[in-house]
Amino acid sequence: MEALQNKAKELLAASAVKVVIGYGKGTGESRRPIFVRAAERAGDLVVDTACTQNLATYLTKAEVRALGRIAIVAIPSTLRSILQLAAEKQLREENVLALAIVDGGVRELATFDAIEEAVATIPDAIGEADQKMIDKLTAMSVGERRAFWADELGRCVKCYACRSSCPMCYCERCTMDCNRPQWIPVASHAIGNLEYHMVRAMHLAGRCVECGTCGAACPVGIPVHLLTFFAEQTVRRQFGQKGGASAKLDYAMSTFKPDDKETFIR
Amino acid sequence: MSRVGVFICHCGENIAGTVDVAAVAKAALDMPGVVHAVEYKYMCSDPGQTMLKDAIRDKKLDGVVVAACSPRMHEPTFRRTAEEGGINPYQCEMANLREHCSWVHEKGEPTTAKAVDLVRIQVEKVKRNHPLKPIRVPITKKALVLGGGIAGIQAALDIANTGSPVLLVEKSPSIGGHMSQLSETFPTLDCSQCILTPRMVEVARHPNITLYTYSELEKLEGFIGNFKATIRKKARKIDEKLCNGCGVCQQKCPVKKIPDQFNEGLSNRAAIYVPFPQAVPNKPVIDLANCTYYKTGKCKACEKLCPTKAIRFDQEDQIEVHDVGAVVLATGYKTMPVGNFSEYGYGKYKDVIDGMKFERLASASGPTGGAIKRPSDGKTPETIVFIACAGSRDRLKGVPYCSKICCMYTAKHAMLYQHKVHGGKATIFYMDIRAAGKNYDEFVRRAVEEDGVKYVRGRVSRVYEDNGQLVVKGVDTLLGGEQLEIRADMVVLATAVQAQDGAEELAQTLHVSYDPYRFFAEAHPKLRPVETNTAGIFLAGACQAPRDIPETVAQASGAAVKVAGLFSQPELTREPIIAVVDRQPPPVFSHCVGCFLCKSACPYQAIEEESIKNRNGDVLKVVAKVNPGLCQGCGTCVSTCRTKAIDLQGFSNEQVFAELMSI
Amino acid sequence: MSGNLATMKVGYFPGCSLQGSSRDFAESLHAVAKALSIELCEVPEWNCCGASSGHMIEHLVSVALPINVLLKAQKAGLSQVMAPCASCYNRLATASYEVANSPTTKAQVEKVLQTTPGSIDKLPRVLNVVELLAQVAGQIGPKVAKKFEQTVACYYGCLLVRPAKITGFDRTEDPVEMDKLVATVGGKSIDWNFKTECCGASFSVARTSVVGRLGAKIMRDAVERKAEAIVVACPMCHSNLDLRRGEINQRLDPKTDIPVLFITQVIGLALGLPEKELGLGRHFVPVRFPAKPVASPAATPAAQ
Amino acid sequence: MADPFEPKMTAFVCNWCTYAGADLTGTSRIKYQSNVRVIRLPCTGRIDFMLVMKAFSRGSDGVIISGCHPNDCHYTSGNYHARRRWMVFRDLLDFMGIDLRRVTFSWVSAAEGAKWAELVNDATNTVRALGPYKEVQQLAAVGIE
Repeated sequence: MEALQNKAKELLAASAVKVVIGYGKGTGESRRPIFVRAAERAGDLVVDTACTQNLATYLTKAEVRALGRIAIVAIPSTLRSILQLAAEKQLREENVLALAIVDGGVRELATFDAIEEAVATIPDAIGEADQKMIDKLTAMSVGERRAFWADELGRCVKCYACRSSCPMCYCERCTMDCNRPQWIPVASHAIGNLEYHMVRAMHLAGRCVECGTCGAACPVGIPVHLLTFFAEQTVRRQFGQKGGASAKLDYAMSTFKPDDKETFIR
Repeated sequence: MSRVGVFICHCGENIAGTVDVAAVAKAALDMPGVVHAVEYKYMCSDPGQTMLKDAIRDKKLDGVVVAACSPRMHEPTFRRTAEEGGINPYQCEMANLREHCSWVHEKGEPTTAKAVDLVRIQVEKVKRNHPLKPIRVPITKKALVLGGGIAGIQAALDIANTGSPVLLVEKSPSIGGHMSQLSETFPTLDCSQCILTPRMVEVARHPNITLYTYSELEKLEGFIGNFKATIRKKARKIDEKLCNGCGVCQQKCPVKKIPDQFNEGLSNRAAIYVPFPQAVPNKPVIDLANCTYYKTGKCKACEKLCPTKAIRFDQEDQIEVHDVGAVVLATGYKTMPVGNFSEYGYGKYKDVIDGMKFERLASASGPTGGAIKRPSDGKTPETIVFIACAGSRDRLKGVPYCSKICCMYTAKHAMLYQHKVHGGKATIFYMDIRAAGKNYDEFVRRAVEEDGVKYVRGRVSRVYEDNGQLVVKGVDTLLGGEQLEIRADMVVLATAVQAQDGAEELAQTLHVSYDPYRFFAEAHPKLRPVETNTAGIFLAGACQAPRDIPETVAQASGAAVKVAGLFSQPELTREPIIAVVDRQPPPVFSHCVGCFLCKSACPYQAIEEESIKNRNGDVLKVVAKVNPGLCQGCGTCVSTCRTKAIDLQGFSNEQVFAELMSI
Repeated sequence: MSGNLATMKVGYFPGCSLQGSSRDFAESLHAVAKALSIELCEVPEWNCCGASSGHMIEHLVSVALPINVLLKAQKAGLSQVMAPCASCYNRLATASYEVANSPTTKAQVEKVLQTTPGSIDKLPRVLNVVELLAQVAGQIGPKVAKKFEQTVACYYGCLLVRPAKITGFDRTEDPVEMDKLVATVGGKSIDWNFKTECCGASFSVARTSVVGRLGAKIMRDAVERKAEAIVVACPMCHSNLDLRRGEINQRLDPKTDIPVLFITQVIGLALGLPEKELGLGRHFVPVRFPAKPVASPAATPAAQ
Repeated sequence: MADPFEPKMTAFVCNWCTYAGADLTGTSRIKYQSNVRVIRLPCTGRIDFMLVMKAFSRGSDGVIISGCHPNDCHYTSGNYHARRRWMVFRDLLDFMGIDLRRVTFSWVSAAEGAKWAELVNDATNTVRALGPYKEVQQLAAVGIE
């Protein structure tokens, strides 16, 4: 923790970066994102197991960009986000410095190559509980799954917290906001919610960095992240590609192999 | 509010016999936006079209739905009519009441109901159509021909003779291809080189043809009328201008023991060589792999002895980029490699050879001066066995298709053998004799009846050596499946015809499709045999499928005519069915966020990056932009775009969505 | 493949010949398996594979019989079943191929075998003996006690490799797997013409003259090319070339007395297993090899 | 509900292979069930996955999606991209509880008129047997647009 605070202080003092995006104390044990812009505030930075939100979301925000070079406290999923954003031309190498949290210590990753190396060592595994849930769902009958989601998504109020918290949902105009045609009804209602979450999952298939921040952000506790996790796993299973592995674009859904193996097309 | 007119065609009884057209017209009138709906016996007839034009004027229509046959049939017709009627042609849509309704369903209420739906779908679509202008693109009236075999030669000459310049690219040091290796040709037995070499010379002399031998196409960018071809001229290590082809260099070259590809390894050549005496151009090339100088740094004998001082050891490959408007693929074929025939001892026994080797043996310009001598000991074979379908029509170890030319050339080989070796015994093992073609069957009959070639219908299971003598073990299925063992001095395999090595890579470079056997795919098996699915790229000869010389030449001329036809137009017009990236007023500029996932999805590299700058020139935003010349309108980008910033003219999100919502 | 596994468990389908005419094959197989710590689990209550007469007479029977065997193996939890007899191997492989590729046949078989538990969809893989040995070739090399320094002709016959689409094993027209095994144990195999020729198979009993004619060609070529023994992996090939040597020799001049060994016997010898365990005594043509010039003992010290 | 249930089938097809194939079905006068409504697009690559979902929301009981065989795509690779999209979308539909028996994917070439008829009949029969897609239609019933 000191290591990080010192590093942040040093960077800001030398104005090597204009802002350090990191975690600070939130209410109770929770942690919230903070934007440290002055060396003397570096002490506010906190690192512990409660730091789970993927801060990469802020990298693409215009107001944050405007500040200049950014240092960001990075958990594994944040690193993957950075690579994916880079691959999608949303991030320039010179504008971002990752402060990766590795076993308590902090590692400065200034180049995408460095980040790629770091990411390569991260196993493709999601939280045990989530994996269990996905397995449970896949084991269900299709009817049971429908019921499960109907019940879950029935609670969705279309607040779009999942969308706003997702580092990959940086589009200025989302399909949801498109009204010519009105693909998805604006109001929150059963079929519209199903469609909305289907669109999210499809748009994140092959791009999801599996941070689960969307699920954590949901005010009514819908496990929406399971959808994107599942989509991402499907892509990995079928094409061996994954989101956030490289700063060079390797997007499963815009590439193909003539011998992609499928079993259902007659 | 749009004013749509609906015109329902009876197509005689074809539609009206099954669909209640009056009911459809009545229903159409109730559709929002429809102000006019009529039915008529033949909409495509003159009165029908006039009726449509008049209605557009009188009823002030801004959209038209013609409910008749398939749009793939008459869409152009009615769009033209609509234009003559005074509206934009792309404000006209067709509902397919015939192929998709009256012809495939029984007469009755459900069928009429479907017809109404089909009309409604198009009404909803046409209401959202926008006036579109066909795209005009210029044409570079210069052709690129790939491959200098008879196909490429013919195509190049025909195009050049129409007055357009041609670049003829051949990867080997001389043009001529397989045909230049052949001895005599069926069914006339005229000498292959005698008829080919004049053409080769004509190519070399033709003012409109630029010859690129020992060269390869490296890259092809662009689109019909506007390709950019990158050609690599490999270094011959010779100054072609100075070299007069005297041949001293190859006589004096110390390295002489290199298997001669042109003679299929039946003779040797030097490290600096002209592939064959009639080569065009008649200029040598240094084989770097075998040249002493390039191996040891010493020698340079050729340089010392060259009377015109044409040797250039320091010569580098040259890269040239040319604009061309059309491409003819004439890259030919190869025969199946030896590895596949261990049971025939190919590669194991010297005297088991393939058809090409036999051609060289039988050729007057070949290593034996046309005498049939077996490779092992130069002895004249008294008995010879030909095995047809070595690899062809063999699903297990070869290719499932028929190589087409083998029946004929095997008959020719046997015939030549009988002519050259009096009293020799030639036997041919065959599956079927496929001699369809002008004078072909007569030719085969001649082999049997006049030259006494023995045809045995059956397969050969094995060729083995029994103290120095080849034994061919097969079966005669016409003699009650009796097993035969023929002791032969020489065995010739009619090996299968296969796609050229690297055909797949080339197809990918050119974005043309190819079949599972890596032969290039024609646009339509019957009606567009010399075109590929990629506009502006045409096919000639055996790169498309096994072909004999007459067919190859005919196809080459066909391809040439296609090119000439293309070049005869002042410019190209293309359907404006293309993708567009939206543009918005500042500060948005475009809904595109510039992730460029569409770019990697586009099959045509049609998506470019556009930087939107302010007047000081600083970049405000980088967004996608579609090159209308390159875009072919598949719409893959549209369904890849998360922000729905790209849309496809003519099949826009709004149109398709409305169609869907109308049912 | 599983070359480096400590012990490997393989289903074992003896078939009739391994218990009768080719006991020596069985004995050598078990001895070698033991030495290579391969556990051969005999398929419980196995039945006839349907070879010889079976598949000539009734197609359904010829498929149902082997499938029944494979289902039993499946029930016993075996993922691979090795059938030493080439004929059994071929029947088992053919049957699996047919049920996998013809829904109608599959349906018929399921009907007749409804009493046998198990699912036809995931039957155990069928192996022949050469395939199995090739899998463990890695362990054979190190275990060689006494190089098998003979020049042999590897004779595959027809059933091991044909039809290729079914056996999918080795190179149909010019197989090499046995030659490789011989090489691993220090032997030399000749390049010859009759690797996959017909030996007369079941005519062994019915039409010995045919066997004599076909066998003679095979033996002649092998001998002319200096083979000191024939190596086989099929009981029929063995009986025809060994048991019927009399008929064969009637057509040979000079006559030949080179032995015919099962590949398992060759490997057994190399592993230094006692001849008795390898059943070498059961051959009609005694297993004798021309004496090799012994490397002079002087050579060894001189080397140091 | 006296009259028997007739499923509403929506088909999304590409212009160059399947639409042409369906034309051939017509020219060869091969009959098939009239439930299907075809929406023509240039290429399977253009078939937005949302259209499939929307078809169900709009009350389709079954959906057919068809284009050019691999290698035959008029646009060289649109169908390959489509295939990938389907491979993921189909799994996702299943994961979200959509009954895959109601979604039929196929390659029908311009020469396969008979196959198109067979495809439509099979899909229609399957869906007819399954009955109306109440589960989704109920969701949709809640005030759309």
